Amino acid sequence: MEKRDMGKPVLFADMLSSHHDTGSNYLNAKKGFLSWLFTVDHKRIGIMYFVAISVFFLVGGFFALLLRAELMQERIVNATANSYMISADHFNEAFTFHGSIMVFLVIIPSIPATLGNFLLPLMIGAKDVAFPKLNLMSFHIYIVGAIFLVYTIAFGGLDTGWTFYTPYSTETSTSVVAAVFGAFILGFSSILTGLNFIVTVHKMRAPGMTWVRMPLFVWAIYATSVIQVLATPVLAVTLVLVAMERLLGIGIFDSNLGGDPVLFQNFFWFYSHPAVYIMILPAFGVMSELITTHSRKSIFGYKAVAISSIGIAVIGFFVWGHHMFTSGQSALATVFFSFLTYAVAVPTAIKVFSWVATLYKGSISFTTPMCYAFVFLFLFLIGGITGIFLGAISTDVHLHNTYFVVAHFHYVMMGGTLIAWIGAIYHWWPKITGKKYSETWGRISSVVVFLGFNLTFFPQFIMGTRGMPRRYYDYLPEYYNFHVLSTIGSWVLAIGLFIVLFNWLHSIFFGKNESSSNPWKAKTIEWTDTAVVPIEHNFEKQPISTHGPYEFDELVKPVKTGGH
Amino acid sequence: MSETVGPDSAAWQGSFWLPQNASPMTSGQDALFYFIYSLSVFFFVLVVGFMVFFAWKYRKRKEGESTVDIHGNTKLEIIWSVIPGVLFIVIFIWGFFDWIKLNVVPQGALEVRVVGRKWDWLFIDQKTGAETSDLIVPINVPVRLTMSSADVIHGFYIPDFRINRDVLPNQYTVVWFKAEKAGSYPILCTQYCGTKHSQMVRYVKVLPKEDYDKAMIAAQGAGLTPVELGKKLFAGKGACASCHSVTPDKVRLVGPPLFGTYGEMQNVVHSGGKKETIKFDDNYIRESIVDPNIRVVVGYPPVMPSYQGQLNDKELNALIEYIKSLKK
Amino acid sequence: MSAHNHEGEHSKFLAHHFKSMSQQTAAGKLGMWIFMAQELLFFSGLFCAYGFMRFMYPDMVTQGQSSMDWRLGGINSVILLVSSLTMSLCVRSARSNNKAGTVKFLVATMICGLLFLVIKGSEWGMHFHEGYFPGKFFNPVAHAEIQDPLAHIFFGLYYVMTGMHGLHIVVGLGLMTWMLVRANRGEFSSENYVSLENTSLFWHLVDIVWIFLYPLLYLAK
Amino acid sequence: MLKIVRNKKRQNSSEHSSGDQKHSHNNEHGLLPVRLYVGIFIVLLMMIFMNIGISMLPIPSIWIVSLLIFVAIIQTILVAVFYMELIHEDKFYSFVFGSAVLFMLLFFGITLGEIRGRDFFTATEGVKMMRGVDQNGNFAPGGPKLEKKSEGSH
Repeated sequence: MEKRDMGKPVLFADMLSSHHDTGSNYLNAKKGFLSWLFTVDHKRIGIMYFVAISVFFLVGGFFALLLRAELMQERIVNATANSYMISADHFNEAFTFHGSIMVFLVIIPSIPATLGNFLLPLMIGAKDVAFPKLNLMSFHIYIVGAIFLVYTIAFGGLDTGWTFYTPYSTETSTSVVAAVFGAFILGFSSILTGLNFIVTVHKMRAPGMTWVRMPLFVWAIYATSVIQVLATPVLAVTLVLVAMERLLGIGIFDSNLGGDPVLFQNFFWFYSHPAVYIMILPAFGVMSELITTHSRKSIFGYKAVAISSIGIAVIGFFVWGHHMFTSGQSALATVFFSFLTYAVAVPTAIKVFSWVATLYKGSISFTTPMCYAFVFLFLFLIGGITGIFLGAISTDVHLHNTYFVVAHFHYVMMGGTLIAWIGAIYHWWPKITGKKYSETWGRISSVVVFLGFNLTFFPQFIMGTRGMPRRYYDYLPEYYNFHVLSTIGSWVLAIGLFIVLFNWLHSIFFGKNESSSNPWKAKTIEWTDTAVVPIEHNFEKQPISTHGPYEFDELVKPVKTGGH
Repeated sequence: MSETVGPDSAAWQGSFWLPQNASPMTSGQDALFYFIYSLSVFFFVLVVGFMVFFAWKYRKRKEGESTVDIHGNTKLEIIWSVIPGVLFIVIFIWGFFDWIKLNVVPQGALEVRVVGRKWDWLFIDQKTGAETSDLIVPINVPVRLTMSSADVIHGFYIPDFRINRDVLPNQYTVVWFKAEKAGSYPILCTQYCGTKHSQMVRYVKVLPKEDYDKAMIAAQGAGLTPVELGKKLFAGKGACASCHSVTPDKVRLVGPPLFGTYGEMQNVVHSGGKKETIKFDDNYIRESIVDPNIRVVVGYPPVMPSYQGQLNDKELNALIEYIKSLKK
Repeated sequence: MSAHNHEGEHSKFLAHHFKSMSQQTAAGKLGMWIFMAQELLFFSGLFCAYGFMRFMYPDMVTQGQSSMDWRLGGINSVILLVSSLTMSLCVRSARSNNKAGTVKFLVATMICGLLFLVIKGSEWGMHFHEGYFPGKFFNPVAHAEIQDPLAHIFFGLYYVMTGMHGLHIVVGLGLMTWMLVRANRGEFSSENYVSLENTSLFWHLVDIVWIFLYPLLYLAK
Repeated sequence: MLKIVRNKKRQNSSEHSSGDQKHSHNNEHGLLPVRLYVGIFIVLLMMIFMNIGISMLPIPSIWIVSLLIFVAIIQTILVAVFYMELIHEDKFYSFVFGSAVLFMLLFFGITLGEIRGRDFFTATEGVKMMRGVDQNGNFAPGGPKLEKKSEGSH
């Protein structure tokens, strides 16, 4: 399972810069592998994150396909542990591997680390993030933690799921302490990136760029960083206590030694629910950028969308108990958490309505990023609405820990953050690589991903409400047809994602050079004030922010007939 | 693992979304489920409709065409914040009242204690003391389950009764239901608990009153010969069947197969690591049940839990007799 | 310190991506304060575990605390307080360009830190002597006064909390040795003092954590 | 709290700095006088001994703990405001520190509050420390016994 992403950037950079004739830019400013490994340029670090995250996404995706293939097998009556394609323990390892890689290595750093790193300084007119060396250290911590986690799960056979619930995690013989240490290291990379971004946004904005003139992507990354800084340490201390539990047996979480497993769930979900907002808030930021640029319209209700990012970040800390409605948690807490879960749903609804309202009277061009924006809106809407079922405490009793929850979080996380990540990479591709990607293949991939996604996860909603529990490798016969549908869907989804990958690779190696420095004619600084491919210090002269981020040339004052 | 596979792929009785509703007292949530479902479909169609309509109507006709500079409309924004807010509060309150009903056990409910252990369930009827692996309950009588786990967290879930609660090792959790439709309904484990988490499937058998009484007497194992009692313990209370196979083909599970091994020579490894070959006799069986990891058969992991204090002598002898009877 | 004029405010400590020293200092301080927030939440997990243990086993905790010597804890508190004072005075002298004062107070703070570790180590030694090992290694010797098997939870958490706190003291001492090296090179002045001030912020946070640890572990009978 | 302290500080630092001729003009905020540091040191020292005194009082332990924590909070504020120079720093740093403390208290409040309320509906459901449970649902011999409370609650 060794990862050879290190070699990739060298090939990738030489290929890019050799084709480029427009003088020195951040890609060809320095040559060679070490210039990449020890760069403090936030753009290069962003690209390295992008390559690492794509590789881990492929590895995690492979395990997802493995799980789906196993679940498609015809049911064997009275099956023993290894009567199916892969044995029960291997299935448990596979879903733990899929879960841990996708959560810790792919989706938490996906948009903040790749696009946040690349775009934040560019969008606020800064030369670099506040602490460039710290930024590089975060990347190195991420790579060390990632290799450590991948190695321990692959060879240690971790089978506790990405949630490490005690007392199973304190008594299983698999490599829990090592995996917990890997996740602990990764936590630091997340904290330090968050810290870096908060200081950058506060202290290094271009002159004239007040808070209400910042692009909404910066608002979203700022809210995400606040959560990263305030929530991840609690995960760190939880993981330390689990490691102490196994090594010294201190008896805080392990019930055989007098601890309380529900206390562990409280500690764990205090981090993990804000973590899902770390995952989705950057996607909201990307959506605000994509929808406004490609429909040539200023965002509908800038203040509402910006404040709702901060609102989600703050209320997100009060709702973690809805992961534990049926876990023997106290009744008062259950009612409190259910009410606040609905409180956090309101700002999310405001955001979605604002995006759709932004489309009104716009001039919408169906470029690939815009196709992915529509796919995001569709899938995230289903994901958000199914969250309402899980928020009401009485319907949640029937739906908790079933495939309904699996489908819900895949719709929100994969349908939301991953689709937004792909759309964002497409949107900023000309600025990152200076290359053109093929629009037709981009659009085809968005359609195939959309169809594959729905075919994979919608049957899981039906299975879930019919009572199919999670993390099962052998199930009752009445769910068989849905599993077959879902597995076929997962193949279509895999094909779609490979089309995206080939599109990007093709564009890097054989794509034509991008000629204009602002192909989408956006109005944010990273497009207007930089070269086709930004120079190493981003801007020749310090940009001055004079107007809001979304005042497009085509905008014209509405006629004074009381039109709203 | 339940030998009785239960009704295999009986036709699906239940609506498109939800399974049949065999305990209406606790599964009042179907009404709320369909209320939320109809709201969801409405809002989904509304928003996607607007999206598609706007996307089509305001698609780009020519390069650089002018668009209206709208920065927002507070009236509209207030409307679309208040409406979801009010709807959410309605759903929350409705869910809250249903949930209260789910948790308050009516008086005079039948008391059953549930013990979840690694990869099997055990139901102990408090009135008769009968121990069964499948939950046998009379029809139209509220049953209260006080649940606790013997090792890790399990999840007690009966989809057809809409009840689902984690079973914790360090505290009791209580669910109740009142079955109003005879039949056999699957019990599933919803909290990941290890290798055979997906094979902890047992069945709730809802019987008319008199069949229930008959079954209870049979379940108490009164008047069983030691071998029969041993067989019942092996599959039921001791949950030995989940790790040791008793079939002639000696299939290898988590623990060593027991068919025809009585009296054979077995090489075992001491906890200290010293290897030895001993006779598989009464003392070794008794010692392996009470303190299993002292001498483990070579090639098997020392994971067998100790039954010390849980099986009295009568039951131990019954088990030994049963293992002795396992030969051609 | 080189007399710098206003227009060429390009002192040799200014990083390329900052416009002015004040922006760099402000960024450094804000970064450290956010790191302090993160540290606070890290320790909050341990205090919450302590709260859980105290709620579940009140009598066992009081019995466990009977073995804690509040006098040693008190001395440690005073030592850490003195080190906080000297650390603040060190930053103050650095910002009034008094290099000798900076070095003097820095050394004093480090001595207090080492003294704290020595006393803490001796306390741990005392507990080990009594056989109060953490968690599953807990087997009190015959004459030990605490025989309750559940007391291993108190000692397990005691070692984790004071161990984590001790680890932060060691990290603080490491930071201060690095500061000492830079102070000797005369890098700190009223203009470039932010890394020294960040070290002092870290040290004060470690002191604040002990301000809460001491009453909760030693005094709360 | 901060405002009062700041005004008090402004008068004494103004007459102080007028006395102290050497103006280092470029740093953003004046230096606190050494006497203030030593004064705060003595106050904090007093508080440590006050804490030790409190722990000796014959009052119920819940009161002792809350008094101790109250004194510790005062000590924390003093250290944060004076030693960590929050007094004349940009107010945003106090906001960052304050929000971290707020989230810490939120974490405590809900988690510890949740543990108390578990037996809200049925008395047996409460958290009773039981080691592994045996076949009859009683806990294994090694563990503390579940006290026989009345089963039938409301």
